[in-house]
Amino acid sequence: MQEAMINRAKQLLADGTVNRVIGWKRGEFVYDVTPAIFETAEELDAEFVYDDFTAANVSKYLVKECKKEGKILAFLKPCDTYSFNQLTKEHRVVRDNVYIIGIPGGPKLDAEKIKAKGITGILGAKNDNGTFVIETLYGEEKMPYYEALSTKCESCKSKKHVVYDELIGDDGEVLESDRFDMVEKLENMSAQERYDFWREQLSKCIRCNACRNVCPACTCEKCVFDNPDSGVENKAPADSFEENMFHIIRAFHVAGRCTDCGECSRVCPQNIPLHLLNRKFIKDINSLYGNYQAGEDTTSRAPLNDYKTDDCEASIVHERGVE
Amino acid sequence: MQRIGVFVCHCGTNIAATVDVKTVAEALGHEPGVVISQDYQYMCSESGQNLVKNAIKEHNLTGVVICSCSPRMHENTFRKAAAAAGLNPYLVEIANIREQCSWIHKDIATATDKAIILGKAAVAKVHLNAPLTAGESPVAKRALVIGGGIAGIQTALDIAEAGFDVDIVEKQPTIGGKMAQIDKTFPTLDCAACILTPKMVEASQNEHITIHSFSEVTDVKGFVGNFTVTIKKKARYVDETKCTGCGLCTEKCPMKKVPNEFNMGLDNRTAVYIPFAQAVPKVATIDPNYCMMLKNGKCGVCSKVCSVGAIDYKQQDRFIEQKYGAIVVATGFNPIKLDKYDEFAYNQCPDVVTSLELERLMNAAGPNGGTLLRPSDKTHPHKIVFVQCVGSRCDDSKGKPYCSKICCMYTAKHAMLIREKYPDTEVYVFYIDVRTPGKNFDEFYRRAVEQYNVHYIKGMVGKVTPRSDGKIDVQASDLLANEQLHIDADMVVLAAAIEPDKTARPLATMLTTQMDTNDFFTEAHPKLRPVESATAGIFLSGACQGPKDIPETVAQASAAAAKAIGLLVKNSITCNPCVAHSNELMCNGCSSCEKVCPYRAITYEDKEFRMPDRTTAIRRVASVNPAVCQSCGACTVACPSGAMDLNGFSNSQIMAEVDAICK
Amino acid sequence: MQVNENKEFEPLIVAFCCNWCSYAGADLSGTNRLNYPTNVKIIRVPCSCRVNPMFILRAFQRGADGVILCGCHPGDCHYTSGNYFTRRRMTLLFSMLDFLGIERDRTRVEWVSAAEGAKFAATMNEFTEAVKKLGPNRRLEDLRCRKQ
Amino acid sequence: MLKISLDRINELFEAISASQTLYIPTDREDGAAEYRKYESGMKLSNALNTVRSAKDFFFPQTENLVDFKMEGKNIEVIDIRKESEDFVIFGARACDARSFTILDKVFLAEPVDSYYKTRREHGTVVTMACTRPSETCFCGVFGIDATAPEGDAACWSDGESIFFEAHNEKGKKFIDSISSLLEDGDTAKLEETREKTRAILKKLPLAGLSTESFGGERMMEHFNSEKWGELSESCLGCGTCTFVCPTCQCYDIKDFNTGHGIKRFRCWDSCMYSDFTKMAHGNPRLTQLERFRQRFMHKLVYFPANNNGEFGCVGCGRCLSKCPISMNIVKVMKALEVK
Repeated sequence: MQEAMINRAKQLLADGTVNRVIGWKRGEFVYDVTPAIFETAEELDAEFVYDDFTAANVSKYLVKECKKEGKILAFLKPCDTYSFNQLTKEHRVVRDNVYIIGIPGGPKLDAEKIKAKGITGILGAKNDNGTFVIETLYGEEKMPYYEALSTKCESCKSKKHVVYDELIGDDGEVLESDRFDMVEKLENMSAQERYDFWREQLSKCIRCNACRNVCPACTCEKCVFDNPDSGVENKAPADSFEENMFHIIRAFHVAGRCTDCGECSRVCPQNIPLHLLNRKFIKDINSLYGNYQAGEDTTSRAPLNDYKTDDCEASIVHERGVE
Repeated sequence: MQRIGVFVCHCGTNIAATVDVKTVAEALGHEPGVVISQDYQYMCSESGQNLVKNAIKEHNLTGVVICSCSPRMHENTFRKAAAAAGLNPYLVEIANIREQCSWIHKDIATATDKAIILGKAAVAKVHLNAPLTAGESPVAKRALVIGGGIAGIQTALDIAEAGFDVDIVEKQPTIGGKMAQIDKTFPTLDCAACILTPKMVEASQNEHITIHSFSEVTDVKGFVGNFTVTIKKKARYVDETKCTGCGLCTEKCPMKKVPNEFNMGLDNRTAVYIPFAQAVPKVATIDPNYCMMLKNGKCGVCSKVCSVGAIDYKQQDRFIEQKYGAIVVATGFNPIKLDKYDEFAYNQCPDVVTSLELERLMNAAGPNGGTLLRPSDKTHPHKIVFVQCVGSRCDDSKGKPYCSKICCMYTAKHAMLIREKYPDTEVYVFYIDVRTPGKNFDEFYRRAVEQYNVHYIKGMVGKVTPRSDGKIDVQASDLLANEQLHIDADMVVLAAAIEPDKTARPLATMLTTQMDTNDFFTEAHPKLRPVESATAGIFLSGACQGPKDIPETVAQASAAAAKAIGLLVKNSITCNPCVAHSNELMCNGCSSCEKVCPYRAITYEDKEFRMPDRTTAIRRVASVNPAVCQSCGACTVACPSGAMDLNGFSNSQIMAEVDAICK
Repeated sequence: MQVNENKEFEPLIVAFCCNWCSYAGADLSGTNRLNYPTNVKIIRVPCSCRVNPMFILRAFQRGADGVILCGCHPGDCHYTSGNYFTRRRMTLLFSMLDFLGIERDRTRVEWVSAAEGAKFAATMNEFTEAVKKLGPNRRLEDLRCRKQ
Repeated sequence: MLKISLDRINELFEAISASQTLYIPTDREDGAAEYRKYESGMKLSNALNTVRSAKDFFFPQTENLVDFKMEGKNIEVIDIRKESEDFVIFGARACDARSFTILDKVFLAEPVDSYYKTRREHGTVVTMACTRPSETCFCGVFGIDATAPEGDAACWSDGESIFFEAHNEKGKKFIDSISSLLEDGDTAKLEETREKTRAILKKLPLAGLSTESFGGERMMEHFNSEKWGELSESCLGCGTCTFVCPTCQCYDIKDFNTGHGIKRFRCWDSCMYSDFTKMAHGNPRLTQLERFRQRFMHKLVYFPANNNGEFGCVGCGRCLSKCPISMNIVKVMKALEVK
């Protein structure tokens, strides 16, 4: 796959279709790849990588990149194409300035999942028929491959590319995923249990803003949390209220726009399952206003910018399920 | 540094009996920024207002808080007072300590505490009030009426009467609309043409009215007071300025087999035609679908016979652009197509007709010269069945969910007219309900039943089957007698539901007005603003807003005219300064705000910006048209970055109030 | 939150009312001298759709024990569609607060027309009672704002 | 050397926490380790390091400085500092221990930061030598010996027991306070463990990293390097690296209006943030490139320039594993290395 991608990228650079390529660059270890822009065939040959660890969604970079001179080639995984489409819909990217090659997606791996097993000193890793064989400073370690999956890939919603100029490999299907299971599990808890769960999680927040800054839906010119005039600006969660508020407002601002790409949880240094907040909104929207997948198209109205005269009342929240 | 004045009103004892106003004034006097805090018996009285005015001048106040009755009562009073004293009127805030405090609480201590908190919230808010200046937007002194039926004609006449120029755009070759096709009107049974055609003539002769017949609106730009409209004048191949309407061409035209739409296709006309004798403008039109000359260049008879040389086979569609201050929509209605109603055999049997077809069959200017004859064999019908609610009050996708409103009355009219003229004809009316609210309406219906012995049967017609002997078998149920009926009728008349004209929806898109799911235009408020659309400067007249009979249509037409006149008399519109505004530096250009704006007040433009990283970038940013914005604030919440804010109710002002209340 | 002389918990209720219907409805309940508790403090907004979720959180942060949002009945919005957007926004927000374990009875949306003075008073009585039962807001308050 | 058997470690914790607050690294449900206040039964983490560094104890993420009480138009200034209580941080690694020395250079230099100083005085740092360094470790590059950590007192584990050694008076006092639980032990096995660890440290993938290219002398050369563009192009501008870093010391001072007063507090800030050091005239570093460059120039050039060649990095490797896009100081050092 990596080979095919590099070759195609070189062709497109050579024939002038694009003048640069956004992809991923090899790191120090097996897992620490970095999104990067390549301008020459030499750079691609030397550093371009596409493997189990290229989980990062590069579509957000295109907000900035598509304003530059010339067309850029972007390799987008299925989930990344949803993000890109949503950005197109919100006029944040210029579709014509990007040449999109759809590439098969994950599942991608998360080095943190390996380290959480107590495996340290990772020098190399390979998948041996479902067993992940990891070479370390302390000898060879093994673990089931699926246990190293990035959380965002554990319940994949779609293998289908919703936008592309060409594909490498076959297009997939929208999947029946179990992505709402955890949300449902929480919904079935008592209010106290839910409160305790989220306090435990959100109290870990260090307000590094990684979740926000990586989020392809969070492309505001000036975020309310960075704007002293907004009344909610703050640099540190100085009180539990602020931990809650930051994450409520962040999730609310992307409600109906979040494509569920899972980047927020992937990057959280404190492993807070932030995607559950977004998924809660998605699940509510689906059940209350009809199924809606942000990023699926570029024309539909976002659920919060839309209404039906016979929508349910807010009291539905008070009337349902467990208190 | 702010210098705020607080004025606490006793409202006689209305406030002072439950709220210790002196304590309130004292407490608010300690609030930061407050330089004077007074109480007074009646703040809204002239002397009370003078107290405020003097304090503004004496203390050079930067903000005023009045603790009094509801702002809905006296906000304007105090704003004017402030303005008179030289303070921007939008630097006044009201703390509602009467309706929302003294009148609902009994305990003086708690009511006083609450009044203080409400006062503090107002002080906190006024700290952040900005002086606002109402913008002005000029008004083009010309109105456009779209649709030349009775609604459009009445509206145009009323606007012209007030001295304003008004243009009627009518897509047909003549104005007059549906009313021109109607024979008699209920409940008075006077002749429709007799009351309509004089109005048509009046419209054509009024110096303020320009009629663009055979024309369509193709583009609308701008906003209230300042619309630019493109009108397509379709080629009629006849020079309107030359044609005298003599009709010679229509007599000589060899192409005589064109279905006559004015008579609902019940007879034929020629390829060059004048829809009816009293058409306005009385100008011929060549139908290019049938004209031999236009189709294959062979004929040219009309051109030869026209003594004034009005025929112009090379005429092209013309586009004119005109500025308007107000637009009135009067696009009217049509009966629905009955193709899907196989059970009524409408497509199989020529003697099953719609009510509008019956109007033409009975009209003196109709295909039979006013004698009611069956279309199939031109014989006199002796048994006629009327079917009500065909497509009205329907749950299924074939029909409409609403009541078409006019059918009950016109059916009673038809039944009565037939019984009057042809007493030997039996008339049956099948109905679900008879709905006759309206002046003299129920009396009219009762006359049909009692005096004219029309057989009203509550029940549904199940099936209409044309028989080989020329009769029509009508199978129906009588719900009151609980029996099945078979009637061998000579004619069946279907009261087809009415629906908005098909041109309404694309027009609504051009006008950025809202429509309901049935394509009726939505009024700005169902009760209080029934003739205005939600889009400022666009008014609604007649059945385009909902089913209406003639008197209602005319009433609404005049109301719409009054609203339009109210706009046109102004040289400029004072815009409410409490409107939304977008901070372009923070705007993402994402269109969320645009999507939730009910007035389409938000547009986007690509602008060049100096970016924080010292580069120059073209960014898509929102801008609010203050003449159109009605300041609901929906956009402010839809905007994730907070770039959109609302004057007078800004994010920071509301949060300051929250803070003060929760302190 | 405040505690009265009998040490009984007195909740602080913030009510956002739209100018055209609910604020007028509140005025009407005053005009008709219909009682509701002083716990309720009203903030006037042009339309219920002006209420940003941040305002609601802000109220809780600063010590409100309950927040109620009142607007025109669906279909009667002065701005035709504002309250429809409100309805979706608040449904989702309240659902999220519930998801985080915040007591769901602390928030409410109620449609009150300008004629429904009695409904306004009844709603406020009922809501204040419901919040009183819940006790002080502890889950969504900012400790720094608590009165010493 | 004095030691305690590993299976009696909780007895030790109980004893320490009886007299003062004790913080130990412990495992969270998600597998990551963090410092928590010791409570009975809490298990010492085996993890190499905590996600958040130990700097929090002396330089917390938010810290109230002063209160202003406002009543109407009156403002009263309230010094909210209270007499601090003594506390013990147990199990800090060599890298974090060195970070305190670096922070001291900032906060204890004139003008002395009294808030930091008080915390420093009341805290006893008991370090723990590393036995299983990770591929992301490169403390050796900065002259730190992971097998001989600094701190007021240090301890070593040989897999069976923990051995203690005091480095200063505070450390002695600490060991004295627990001496009843300690016994003299044979260090042969410990030496073996340390030797093994030293061997691993030499084999670490980043062991060969060199600081030779950096320091104050090369300021303009590095500042003007063309590499910054490429290095920073995918930086998200988040504060992860800063907030997990044990040596990042920048903060912002803010006022919070509580409704009845103002709480003036300071909180960590990140030079990666777009509004970092924003002043009345605006922001001195307008692009992510400048902000990115600032962070690494500070650690590798400016800090040594002002502190006798000492670098502002301790090689703990936190930013290597936590950066959302895996850009980090190692990649920067390699890119800027002068051959």
